[in-house]
Amino acid sequence: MSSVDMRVRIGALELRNPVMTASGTFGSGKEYADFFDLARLGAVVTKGVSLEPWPGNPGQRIVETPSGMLNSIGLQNPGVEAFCDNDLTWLARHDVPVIVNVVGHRADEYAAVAERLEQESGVHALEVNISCPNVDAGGMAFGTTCPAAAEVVRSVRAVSTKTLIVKLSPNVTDVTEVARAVEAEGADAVSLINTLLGMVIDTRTFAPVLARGVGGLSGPAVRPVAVRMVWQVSQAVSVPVIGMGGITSAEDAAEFLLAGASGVAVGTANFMDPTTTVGVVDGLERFCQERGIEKVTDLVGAAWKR
Amino acid sequence: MSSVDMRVRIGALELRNPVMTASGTFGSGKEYADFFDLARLGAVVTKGVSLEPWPGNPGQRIVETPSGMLNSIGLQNPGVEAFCDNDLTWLARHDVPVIVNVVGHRADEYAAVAERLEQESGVHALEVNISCPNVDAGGMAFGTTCPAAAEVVRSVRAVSTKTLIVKLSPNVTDVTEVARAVEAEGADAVSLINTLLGMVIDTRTFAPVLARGVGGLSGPAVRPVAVRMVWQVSQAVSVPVIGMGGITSAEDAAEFLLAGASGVAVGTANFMDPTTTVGVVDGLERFCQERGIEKVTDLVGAAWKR
Amino acid sequence: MCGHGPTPAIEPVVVVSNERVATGVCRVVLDAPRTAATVEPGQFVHVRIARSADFILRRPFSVHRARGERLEIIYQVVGRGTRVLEDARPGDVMDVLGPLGHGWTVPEGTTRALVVAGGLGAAPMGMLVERLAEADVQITLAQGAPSAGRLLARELFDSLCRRSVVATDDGSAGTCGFVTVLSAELLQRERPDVAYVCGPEPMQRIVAGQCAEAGVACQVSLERLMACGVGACLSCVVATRHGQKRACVDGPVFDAADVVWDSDEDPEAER
Amino acid sequence: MCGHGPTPAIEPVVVVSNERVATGVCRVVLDAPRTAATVEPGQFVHVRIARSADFILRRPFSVHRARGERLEIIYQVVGRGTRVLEDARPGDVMDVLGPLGHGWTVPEGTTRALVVAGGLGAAPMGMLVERLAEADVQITLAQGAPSAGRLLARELFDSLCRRSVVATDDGSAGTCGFVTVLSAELLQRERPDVAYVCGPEPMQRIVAGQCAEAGVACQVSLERLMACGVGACLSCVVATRHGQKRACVDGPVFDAADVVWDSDEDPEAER
Ligand SMILES: Cc1cc2nc3c(=O)[nH]c(=O)nc-3n(C[C@H](O)[C@H](O)[C@H](O)COP(=O)(O)OP(=O)(O)OC[C@H]3O[C@@H](n4cnc5c(N)ncnc54)[C@H](O)[C@@H]3O)c2cc1C
Ligand SMILES: Cc1cc2nc3c(=O)[nH]c(=O)nc-3n(C[C@H](O)[C@H](O)[C@H](O)COP(=O)(O)OP(=O)(O)OC[C@H]3O[C@@H](n4cnc5c(N)ncnc54)[C@H](O)[C@@H]3O)c2cc1C
Ligand SMILES: Cc1cc2nc3c(=O)[nH]c(=O)nc-3n(C[C@H](O)[C@H](O)[C@H](O)COP(=O)(O)O)c2cc1C
Ligand SMILES: Cc1cc2nc3c(=O)[nH]c(=O)nc-3n(C[C@H](O)[C@H](O)[C@H](O)COP(=O)(O)O)c2cc1C
Ligand code: FES
Ligand code: FES
Repeated sequence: MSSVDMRVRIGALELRNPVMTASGTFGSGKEYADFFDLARLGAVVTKGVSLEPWPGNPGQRIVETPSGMLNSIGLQNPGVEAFCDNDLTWLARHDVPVIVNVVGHRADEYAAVAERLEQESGVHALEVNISCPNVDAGGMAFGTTCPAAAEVVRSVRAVSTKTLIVKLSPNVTDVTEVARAVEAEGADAVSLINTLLGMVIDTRTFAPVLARGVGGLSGPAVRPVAVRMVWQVSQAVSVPVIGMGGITSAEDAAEFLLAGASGVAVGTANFMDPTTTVGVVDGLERFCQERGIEKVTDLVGAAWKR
Repeated sequence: MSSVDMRVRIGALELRNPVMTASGTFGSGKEYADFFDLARLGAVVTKGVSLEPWPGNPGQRIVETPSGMLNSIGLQNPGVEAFCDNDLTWLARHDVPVIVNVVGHRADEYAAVAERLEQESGVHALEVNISCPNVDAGGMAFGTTCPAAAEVVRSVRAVSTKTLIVKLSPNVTDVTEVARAVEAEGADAVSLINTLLGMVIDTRTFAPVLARGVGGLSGPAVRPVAVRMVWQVSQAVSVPVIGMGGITSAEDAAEFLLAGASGVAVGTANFMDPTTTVGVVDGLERFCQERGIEKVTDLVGAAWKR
Repeated sequence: MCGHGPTPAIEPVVVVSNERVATGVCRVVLDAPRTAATVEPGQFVHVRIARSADFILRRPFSVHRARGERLEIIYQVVGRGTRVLEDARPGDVMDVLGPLGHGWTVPEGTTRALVVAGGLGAAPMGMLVERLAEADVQITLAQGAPSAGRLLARELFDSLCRRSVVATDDGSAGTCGFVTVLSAELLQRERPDVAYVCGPEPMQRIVAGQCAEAGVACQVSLERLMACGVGACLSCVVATRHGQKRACVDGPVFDAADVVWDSDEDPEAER
Repeated sequence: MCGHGPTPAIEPVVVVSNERVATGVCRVVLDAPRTAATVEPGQFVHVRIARSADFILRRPFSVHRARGERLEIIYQVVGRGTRVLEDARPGDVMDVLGPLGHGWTVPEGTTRALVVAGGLGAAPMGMLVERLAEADVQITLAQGAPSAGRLLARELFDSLCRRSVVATDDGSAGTCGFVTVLSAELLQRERPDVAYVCGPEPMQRIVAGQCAEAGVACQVSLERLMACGVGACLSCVVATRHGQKRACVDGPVFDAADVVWDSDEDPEAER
């Protein structure tokens, strides 16, 4: 069968295929390099990196839910310096674009991380995770109000020339509003969805299972919500959309592309099968071949471009 | 074992136990009366009833998703007159409180339905479903903005002396805001969650599976989101909360009570097993007995009342 | 004679056998005394294939035959649920909700009936031809399938029908072409009192049209995606001249003259 | 001797046998040539028990023994996953991710070892006592369980340990009381070079304290809820004197002196 052009473009960045890893589910790639060649991926998206080391949340951090899981890892990470020394150095030896997920509690913290990463040629794009609690605004996530989201993006954009992806929260009334707000501030792409806020209560102890109470819901359970939001956002903005939420197979990934995503990321499914991402890459190529589709980009938004 | 006091109070209404049916999943009860005695239930909540007959949505109306389903029934119903003649008359012959789910496209439509039902002694409470598209405000659901939600509740409250339950949408940034807004307008209770907006795209046809595109996600997949919202809302308002979203068993129901719900409703699970509700009633009683809990109300909010 | 059975119930059932009967099609026999004793031709059961939480919905299947305490279902393996069903082994336990729905009716004074089955449309015809044969109705049956290997229940049909003809898309058995060619001819030639039709919806629409033209009463069995199966959820509506009806309780069998056919291309048509 | 095995891989495995060995506890034997050949004592496998979409997470289990091409796992039936595992029949196929984690280490010059196992803590001790016996280390083993019927792997332990004693909560076998009474006494009396401990976390904390007091090197095997099992997700962290470590790659076996014990009541303690 003829080969399919699998390349996609996210801002200035050309990826060899649309399949990435979802932040926080793939470490910095090292842990999965035993299972396949990372160069097979469109990009590696790292876990969230903050200015200073973050300890993460206490206690029980995960719980399984019907077709999903909650996590309350709390963005544990060693801070941007240690990240550059260890993870980036290791990743630089691999032929795969690196997208660094950036986190902070205040807009200036995000900017400081972006500034530090600006010097690193091994960083190909930033994914600004605006789902962290906004300390200045009382703990509500940046990603849930347009002004706060815009402020974070503005301050990062001011110091970074790298491709800027903004990761949107699904815990909002109208995700297109936030998407438009960050596009207006110069985001080169948006990615969605981050996790839905959820809770499980232990009926033996009568207390929430997670030490923090609430956690983030991910996995196949959330896929219909994610597809709906990708469909909405991709029609509301003109920058590319990276879709994620419950992708386990090439069919699932195709659903996101058809909904309007230019790229996809695999998260929770890595836990079940560490080779999920490469399976999605191969499966997507076959999906196109079987239908005589020459470029994977022909799938993008096909469900609404009629 | 000693018997458990299973009674709960929702506004002026005393229910013999906390277990209800979720609107739209139980018809008006008739269809399930073959399987058990409706008098076993805390209450029957009917499907949505509008002023005039509504035809509902075209085409494929449901699709299965991981641990959930999407529906786009579109509130098909014969209108309040036919509802009173047929469904209410039938229900009046059963010893079970009746809660009528009320829908409309404008605030005055809701009020007109409430007014018509005011004369019916067989109606014990209204559940005002503010998740319908608000025609006057361009189609965004009433339940997603506080002013629109407040307006609907105000206009219904003005004409109705019945116990008023307001059913909240989960598709909002901060569900406690809407809850407080409707409480301020005189709601006697709130119920949540209605369905999450979702979409499934058919990878064979490249089009959304549901004729309407988006649909409402329900079932176990959404349970962690529902429990989280019940936990939040029950701490934010002082009226009782009725919790629902993915309840399939007594354990699931207990989770909602512990999170702060005074009553629960079973929806999607009725489709898998028509006797789910009575199983939940019996199971909840056993749950209390096994733990030496004398009143089911002792469970309410136990996860945060410490 | 009425198409409605007694009140439905949940019945735990045991798999007696489960085997392939045609390309991509299997027959499962279930030990289901209550349902087997009460089901009427054209009714269906709503099967809980697996208990895992990701099977939110039951799957509806027509009862092909009911013999003694046993139900026979003929099913095509098309998706997640039927793939799990295919793996069921004798002794496995599942449960059925049934009998459900409004089945075929035999109008007073019927002496000649035409049965038209396309693909899996043969499934609900088993009990029907048995019932018709018992009532001494002369049956002509026209069956269509993609190829000879996918014809179903030939033995039963051949033994009970006065005449039994087939059409295959590839000509590997009987007439080459669609079953609607056979039905057109048979309606003209035999002038039956009533026609019973099941298969892909476009095929049912065509045969219904042929019957209307020929002035022959026609009953069709329509498929809809079903959640509750008992009339509560309105996921299965069919547009009729008397308003929207529920396929699960008002159908699946409808008087073809009542049905308002969907003029849009039916997405299920491919099956 | 190092507790790390070779790089992990996904290996499809076939169930050879699966049977109850104690009240609420089963042993499954898996045909898993690659993993069986490479696993080190104290390592674990991450098992994909079922393929259905509602099993989002694998389940971690210590390798009890590895013999030829086969892995033995001893597991307690506690929840959804282990209930499904309990139903697995010979011939069923699943897959394991493994071998994973950092297992037991035998310090240079060890001649006497104390093994302390509480409840399912006996599971990771099978390969350990085999390895110690091979290295001619004299083993004393103290095992605790709620009752006689829940003691595990007695035959193996009795045959390889110089001394093997038990304690049960109800006194139905051995000493009546907790295994920590035995360990306190044995540490004083035998002065082992090293102690290996696995069981409920509060019990491990107590034995670790006894070892610290007695000046005996102590290794503990800690359980955490695990998503990835390979070090990527940080769901399994353990507080240590050298910062937060991941139980799945830096453990499950830790030097007890490094562990910062959780002073709060451990919710897993009930098990
Ligand atoms: C009254 C009635 C009788 C039927 N009788 C038979 C029969 O005798 N033999 C047979 O092979 N098939 C029959 N069908 C179709 C059968 O229900 C579907 O093929 C089956 O549910 C597909 O399940 P799946 O999980 O394998 O497919 P999936 O596509 O994975 O199913 C997903 C969902 O779609 C539903 N679904 C998919 N296709 C259909 C369909 N065509 N009609 C209704 N629901 C569907 C399933 O119930 C499930 O909810 C009948 C359908 C109805 C409504
Ligand atoms: C390194 C390691 C080795 C283990 N070895 C054994 C063993 O040899 N024998 C044995 O019986 N058990 C062992 N366990 C515990 C075992 O993993 C759990 O009992 C099992 O996962 C429970 O699964 P479930 O679906 O039945 O329970 P559920 O409570 O339904 O499980 C839900 C989730 O919780 C996880 N989980 C539940 N309890 C535990 C636990 N105590 N530790 C880790 N994850 C848990 C499951 O992986 C799953 O993600 C080990 C745990 C770890 C971390
Ligand atoms: C354990 C875990 C950790 C995560 N950490 C991060 C993170 O550091 N930064 C971030 O932007 N998203 C994080 N996420 C969210 C995922 O990147 C992804 O958006 C979400 O899980 C939905 O995709 P999935 O269903 O495929 O997992 C995390 C998710 C999980 C499950
Ligand atoms: C088929 C279907 C129809 C529904 N119709 C209504 C309705 O008419 N009015 C309403 O307020 N909610 C309606 N709902 C939402 C349910 O009442 C409930 O809030 C939701 O499904 C979550 O509960 P569950 O997960 O137990 O189903 C409907 C849900 C389903 C699945
Ligand atoms: S399937 Fe629910 S009304 Fe027909
Ligand atoms: S289980 Fe993922 S880091 Fe340990």
